Amino acid sequence: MKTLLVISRHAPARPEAREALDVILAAAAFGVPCGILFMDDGVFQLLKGQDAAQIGQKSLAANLQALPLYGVEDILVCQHSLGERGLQANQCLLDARVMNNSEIATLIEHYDQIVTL
Amino acid sequence: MKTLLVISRHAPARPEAREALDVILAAAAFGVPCGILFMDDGVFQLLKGQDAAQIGQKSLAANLQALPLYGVEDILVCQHSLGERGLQANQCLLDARVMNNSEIATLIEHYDQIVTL
Amino acid sequence: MNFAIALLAGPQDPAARSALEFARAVLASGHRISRLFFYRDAVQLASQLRVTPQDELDITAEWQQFIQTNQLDAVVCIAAALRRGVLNEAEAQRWNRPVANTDAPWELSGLGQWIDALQTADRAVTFGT
Amino acid sequence: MNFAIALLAGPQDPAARSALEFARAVLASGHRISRLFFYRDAVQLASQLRVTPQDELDITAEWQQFIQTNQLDAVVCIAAALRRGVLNEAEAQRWNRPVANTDAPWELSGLGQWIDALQTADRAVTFGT
Amino acid sequence: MLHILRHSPHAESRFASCLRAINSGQSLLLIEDAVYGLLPNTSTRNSLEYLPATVNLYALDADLQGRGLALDDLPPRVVIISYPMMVELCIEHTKAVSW
Amino acid sequence: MLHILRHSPHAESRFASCLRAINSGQSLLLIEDAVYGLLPNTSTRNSLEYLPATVNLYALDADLQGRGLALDDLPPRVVIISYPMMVELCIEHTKAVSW
Repeated sequence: MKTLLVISRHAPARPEAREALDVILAAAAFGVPCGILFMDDGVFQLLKGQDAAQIGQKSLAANLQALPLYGVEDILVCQHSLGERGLQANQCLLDARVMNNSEIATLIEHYDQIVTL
Repeated sequence: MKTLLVISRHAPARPEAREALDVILAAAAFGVPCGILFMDDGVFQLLKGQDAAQIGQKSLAANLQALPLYGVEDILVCQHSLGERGLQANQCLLDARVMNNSEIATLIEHYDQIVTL
Repeated sequence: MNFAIALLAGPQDPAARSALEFARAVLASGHRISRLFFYRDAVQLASQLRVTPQDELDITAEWQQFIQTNQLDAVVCIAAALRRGVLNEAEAQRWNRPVANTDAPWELSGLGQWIDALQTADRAVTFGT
Repeated sequence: MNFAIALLAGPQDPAARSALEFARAVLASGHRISRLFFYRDAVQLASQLRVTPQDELDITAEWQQFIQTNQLDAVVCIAAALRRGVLNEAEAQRWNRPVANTDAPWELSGLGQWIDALQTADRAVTFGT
Repeated sequence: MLHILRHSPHAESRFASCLRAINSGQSLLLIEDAVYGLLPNTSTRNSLEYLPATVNLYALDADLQGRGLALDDLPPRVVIISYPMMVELCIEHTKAVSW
Repeated sequence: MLHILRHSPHAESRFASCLRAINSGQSLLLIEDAVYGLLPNTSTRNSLEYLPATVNLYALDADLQGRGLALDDLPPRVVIISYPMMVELCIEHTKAVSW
């Protein structure tokens, strides 16, 4: 099977964030070996202490926590994006592995298909 | 009547650019004293030599040229936005007046209402 | 005071809820809303066909109920609506489309309604730019 | 070669035309399109109710004609379509909506159709991200 | 006058454009994703803190909490407000511009 | 592998994100508003010109002309292509990522 990397680039309150998780969970459910990279404003999805009900939304936490359960192997976060936003890995939900720019370039080489969402 | 400033911020191929012009032309048609400020990617609307048919679009030029005919008094362009994009006022369609940051701040004070589109 | 409130972003954008919460607070504070104007992707709020998953906030229903309960003037820009396939009975007939997908309390009308609201309201606020 | 082409941006986005020109060039070059997949705002392309001003390119009509002429598999993500009010007859009945606004050649189906296309095509290209 | 900013400072150029257009004595309200501009140790937080002291800075409570921003870690000059207080702000100022 | 970039370098952070993720030996195709990144005397043009020499740089002809970019004022390393050539590029490269 072809491996699939989803790059999730949008802040959690935006519909794009939820749709990116829908795609990777669908891929995982079909048995596709896949990974997710949180990049740009996508890293905000991992911020602890979000109270989505305050903004009339359903929390993304359940979908995020489903990633390892569905067998999503690589859960990754962009170091540069974290740094730009003043964030550190220990502020993140999930045990996301921090990737620097050259690791990300290698990661993109390694996966068969990449979809940015 | 209350004066209205439209700030047009989007590149010409985006639907937002056309909709911003629709708003200011409607306001002008109703006799509202109004002005338009091209800012951020909106300054690309003024670039000469665009061949919109190449990308399957109708040219914005007719709508832009209608601005003075409809009595739009202030046709303005942001100096900072031009500079960031390597552009100069003489590359612009229309005879847009170039405004620096402090002039823009004053302009926004001066108009009764401001809509960014 | 009279407020004119415009919404430009679509139903799924966080702005659709910000604008609703603000509009509710305007009325709760004893002020009035002279007009709501829906432009750009916000015209999709007027579609009767949107289906929201049961465990999520149905923002279309919330807006519609708010408009009806408070008998507000809710104008949907007709040009933006035509481009996005939001038609009432009259427009569906005019453009020879098989069905319509919007109706009262939403009213299709021109940009002039927004210009007019900007002129006559004491305060104008735009969401979802 | 077999191409899977996905479009994510709405009908008014420049990407809707880029994707169409690319798809035309794929066929003109003697290659095949195994599936077109429409996600996010691109599901609006399947609406029968969109009205484009006469002096502009009717991108909905262009896509529909392209799909029909070449008998392509054009899948619209059903979850994205429901959220945006694009329903066929079956979905309109299921969700108790008064009318439907899409039909053949557009087929409503799940995200699995995209996952499947990504697996089986020789090349996959996405527009309008 | 009141400036309302809703977009992430990272995803959108309008965050910076708005800051350039603010005069002293005006007000700036951060809503929706613009509240991310208040995260500590960022260039956007610095640019907000370094606005002239006469600029009043506000942020919407629900949007801060909805996005997980720690309320005890905001610059002291930021006033946290509710929707009813946003209505009051719009009345106090004769006009509002949304970026 | 082929990177496809469609957003204005000014309106969107993904222009910069894409450039950070490109390895030597890969290709970059600019379409839609991303062609604005080629305007002379800009920081984005510099960052494109300073990509490793082994990175192949392409731009779509229709999008350049549609947006008024002067074809005789592009960096020499940029190859101007048509849609059929874009199809060929997608075949030459085993995968494409759209930013």
